[in-house]
Amino acid sequence: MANNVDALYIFLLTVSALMTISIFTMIIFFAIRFRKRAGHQAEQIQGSHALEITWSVIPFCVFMVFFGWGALIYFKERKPPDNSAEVYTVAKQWMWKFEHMEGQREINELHVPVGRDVKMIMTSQDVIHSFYVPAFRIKQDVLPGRYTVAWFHPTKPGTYHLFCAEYCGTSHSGMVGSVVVMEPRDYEAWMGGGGNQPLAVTGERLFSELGCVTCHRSDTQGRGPNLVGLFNKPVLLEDGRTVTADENYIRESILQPAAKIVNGYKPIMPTFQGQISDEQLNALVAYVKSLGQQPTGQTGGRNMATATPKTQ
Amino acid sequence: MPNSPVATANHEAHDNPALLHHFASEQQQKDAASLGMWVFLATEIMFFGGMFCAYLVYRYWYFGDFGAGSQSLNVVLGGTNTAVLICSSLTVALAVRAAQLGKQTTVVVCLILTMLFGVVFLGIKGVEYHDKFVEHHVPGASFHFPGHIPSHPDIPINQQHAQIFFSLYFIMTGLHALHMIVGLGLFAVITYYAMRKRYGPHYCTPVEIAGLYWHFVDIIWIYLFPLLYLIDRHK
Amino acid sequence: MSEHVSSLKLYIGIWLALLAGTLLTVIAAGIDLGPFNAVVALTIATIKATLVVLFFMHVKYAHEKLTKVVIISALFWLAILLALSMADYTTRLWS
Amino acid sequence: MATAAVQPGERETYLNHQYGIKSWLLTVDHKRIALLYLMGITFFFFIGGFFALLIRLELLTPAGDLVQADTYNKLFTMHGQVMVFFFLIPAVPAVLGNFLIPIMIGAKDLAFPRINLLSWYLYMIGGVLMLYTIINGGVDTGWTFYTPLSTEFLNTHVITAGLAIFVAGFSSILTGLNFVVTTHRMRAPGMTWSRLPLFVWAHYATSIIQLLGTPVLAITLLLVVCERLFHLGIFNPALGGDPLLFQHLFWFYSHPAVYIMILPGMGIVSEIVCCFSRKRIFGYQAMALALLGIAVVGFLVWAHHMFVAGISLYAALIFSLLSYFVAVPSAIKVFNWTATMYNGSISYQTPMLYAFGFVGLFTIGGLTGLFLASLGIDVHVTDTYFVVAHFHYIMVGGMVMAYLGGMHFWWPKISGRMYPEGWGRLAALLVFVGFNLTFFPQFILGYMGMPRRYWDYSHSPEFQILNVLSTAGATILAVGYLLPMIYFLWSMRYGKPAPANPWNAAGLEWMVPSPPPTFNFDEEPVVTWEAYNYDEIKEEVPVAQ
Repeated sequence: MANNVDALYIFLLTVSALMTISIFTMIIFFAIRFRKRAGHQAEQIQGSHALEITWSVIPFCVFMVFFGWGALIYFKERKPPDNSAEVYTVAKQWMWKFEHMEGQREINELHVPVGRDVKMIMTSQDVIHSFYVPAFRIKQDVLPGRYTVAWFHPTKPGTYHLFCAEYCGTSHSGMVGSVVVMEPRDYEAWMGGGGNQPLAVTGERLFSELGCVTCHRSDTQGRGPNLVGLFNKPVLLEDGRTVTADENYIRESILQPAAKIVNGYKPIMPTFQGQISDEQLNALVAYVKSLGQQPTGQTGGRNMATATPKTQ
Repeated sequence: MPNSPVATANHEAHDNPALLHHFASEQQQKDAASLGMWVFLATEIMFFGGMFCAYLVYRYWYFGDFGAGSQSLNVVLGGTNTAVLICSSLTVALAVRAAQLGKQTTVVVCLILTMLFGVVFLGIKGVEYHDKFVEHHVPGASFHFPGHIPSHPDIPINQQHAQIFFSLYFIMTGLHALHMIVGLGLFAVITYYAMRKRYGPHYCTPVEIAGLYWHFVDIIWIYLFPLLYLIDRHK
Repeated sequence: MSEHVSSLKLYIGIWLALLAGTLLTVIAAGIDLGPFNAVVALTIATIKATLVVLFFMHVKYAHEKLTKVVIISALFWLAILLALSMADYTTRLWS
Repeated sequence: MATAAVQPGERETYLNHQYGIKSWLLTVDHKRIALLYLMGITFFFFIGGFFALLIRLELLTPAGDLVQADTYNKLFTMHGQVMVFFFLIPAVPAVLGNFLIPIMIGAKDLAFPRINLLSWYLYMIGGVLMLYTIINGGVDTGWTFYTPLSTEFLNTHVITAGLAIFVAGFSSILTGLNFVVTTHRMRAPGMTWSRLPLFVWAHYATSIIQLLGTPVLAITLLLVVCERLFHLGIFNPALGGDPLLFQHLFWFYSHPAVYIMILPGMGIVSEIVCCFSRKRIFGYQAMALALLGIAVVGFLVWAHHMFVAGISLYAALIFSLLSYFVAVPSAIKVFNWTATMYNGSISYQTPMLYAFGFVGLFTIGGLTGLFLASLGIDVHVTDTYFVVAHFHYIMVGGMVMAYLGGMHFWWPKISGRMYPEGWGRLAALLVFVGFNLTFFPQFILGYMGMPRRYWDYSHSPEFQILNVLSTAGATILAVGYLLPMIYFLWSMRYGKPAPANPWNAAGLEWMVPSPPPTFNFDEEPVVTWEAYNYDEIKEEVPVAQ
């Protein structure tokens, strides 16, 4: 991604430099060539429609190239690959909290293996922050009350700056950290240190502790919709709309169950707003997503390592 | 606009005391004033436009809760108020007409009627606000809005979303009421001058442009009424 | 320019039409038209507003186009604000 | 009834026809109101500049060692708010526009002189509120007031700052209203639309933006104040609101606000380039249309400030595309200024030096804007020093250069005195060099990834060299700005008396004496010539002394 952005940047830089230099040269040339001197009179010119059209249309065409190329990159940036490693991120004044699918938790430091797509699923506990890793050329605001998503593909081991790029109060400039990209083997070693419970397993435990499991059963008999295979699938709502069951949909359905009623079900689910923490919510979302990856209907999927690309 | 020409040493006074020094003719002055008011109304459209934008977004998101909030408003009082405001618009239009025709007494009577309608409107609005206050429908710590959303008897109202509806209701109608109060002030001044027979066929610009303002305030209400009072009423 | 003075009859007629529109919009709100309830309500409101602008505010008799240009510009800008904002809100759920 | 205070033998001008503080504070003369504005605007420019210098000093070293983090946050917030709302937006329209528009179109005054005075008082009330905010401990929301930070999480003076800008906004609206009506209704006989100087066209376009954009900012700030007072939830996600709605409404005004700042500058530069090239403007129609085009299309692009904020993918695509549309009229203007110089007879007085600077810096600022409109690059460089550099190139490199150029160009008309040409050229050079040294390194810093609004960058010492350069540049810039202030004041007493037309320039304002009489024209002028009729003026620009 960084290479793509840099390529476009260099292209833009070249075109702009050419335009700047030609305009500057003309101004300086005119200023000297047509300076006030005896015997020289200014020639009055009204203008020229042909010229006006030329220097509107040609720049416009160049601009459209800028637009198209930029849009292509942006499109890619907004679409995380299907089988990325997922990192749930909670930002707060003034720190970054990360949780890997395997259950490792980190603060202000994010370890990832080289060569693996990483998808950040981020939310904020207070104000707007922004997840910015200059080396990867990515930035995404992190909003309270919903998920935003960013992804990157680290290609070189090393330690990279992580900044908060949206002004967030007193210690905004202290809300920095690093992304540590490791060789897969080092990463395994670092991972193995924990003995953590995978996030989806935590979610599964919560799922039964909170009583979700009594209605959301894995057969068709439940009073709530069956969540198996739900993730990333279209859902027909009672009011006739169809929405995609992405992370934000699952999140909203837990916090505000009445907001989007699935066709054929009654709005009987109580709200969990204010009753579970952002971390617990992330675990539940991770669990529901793990169900989506198992068409057979077993629960408790491990992690993304076993995921198969979805065809949809 | 009150008029007192700026008399200056090097500037001859015009025949018409209402003609300001920097205008060449009465027509120019009148056209400037009228255009000024229209341009001002354009800015007012954008001022309320920001609110309409917020309203549109949240109505789109929280339609059910907006419906519930809407149904708790008193449509009889709201409808009556709409009628009252339409009547006041008529009396303003008649005041302008009377001024154009030079009927001094009619101008004063129509303006007083207009202000009367305006006060009635604000009074009814006050009653509505009072009801909302008593019912704890005013956003804030004591906000409480139990019930179910209209199209779904089994979905309880989301308190936060309903609070956004009532916030918008109070801010939009509150700003509208503030405009009414400003209008009443304008008309009070104009009535004072009208009683002194200031306005006639040759000069009635202040009545006209204050009238434009008042009609605009009426139009805002013409939209506020269905948008706030009549959401999902049939359920 | 000679000042246009509308007849009393016209004013009363417009006034009655506005009152009728108010009544109509309340009645229409009581009938289930699905999404068309909002359309009907806004159409009636717009007709009422147009009547006020054209006759009470004398735009129909304005001696130059400028007033109309001002009104249309303001509405156009309002449309920009609403349409482009909603371009974001209505497409957030697409993926 | 004031008595004329003119000494025997002296010509009566707007400056001497009455004396006393009351004759200024209650004046309805557009020229006197312009001078009142000039004082307020200069005052706030130096307040904002002082904050800027403190910011640059803090960034001299990576560690946060000069001021506390909270203080730093207040400094950049108040620098932004003071500069944007109390200097950049009112500066050219309220000073030069106010002074010149009636004279340029052959009118005795603006259409609503009393509203003009009211709008100065509103500006001052807003300014006093802003000063109250500053003195009482300041505000640290960032000039953008982003919610929910500003509404729920800070305990500084957000409400007074918001109200200050709210009130100043109405001043801006009333100024715009006055200009629009004046341009439509007060033109002298023969002054058709196609004969208007581009300065007037530029202010007309600016006024449209002020009129249709500012009310949206007003209502938005009002909502922020309500949110802070009553916690309604309209912009607070914890209560079901959407913080992005705030950003939409805020940028709906605040992006076009950039054009409020730059369009009048473009008007000034058109006047200066024509005069010092002794030429008609190249492509008058295209120039006037481009001004209106920018004013309209400028309203369609606001969400390019929000590409990473969480708006939908499709909205981002639309806004990116539309952003390029606004670049076309801007490009047309640059090309036309350049073409105007072709085969002219160019002299290099101070105003022309500023005009050169404007065209160059605006070109760079505009082209870097294309980087930001390009989605892929914006993701990387938004909210970094790249953006900071970009908008300073437009606002300081563009608008302030034009403002200074305009002040030099019309200073003889305003004050009746010539400024010292040598010092003027020196200051112009200092401003140009200082400006580039301050802001060019910030483009590089931005691409390297330095986020804006950072008080402490000790984690990234590699940013220091460029920051030191930037601070050094800011010092030069400060000197460059202080110089004109000093010699303008000096010239009011010691400057050579200015003739009516010191540049042999075209335009009605040069046909009245310097300084103009109270009512501008003894007789209503009748215009029979096109704008920039330099073919009919045979004299060249006099040689500077």
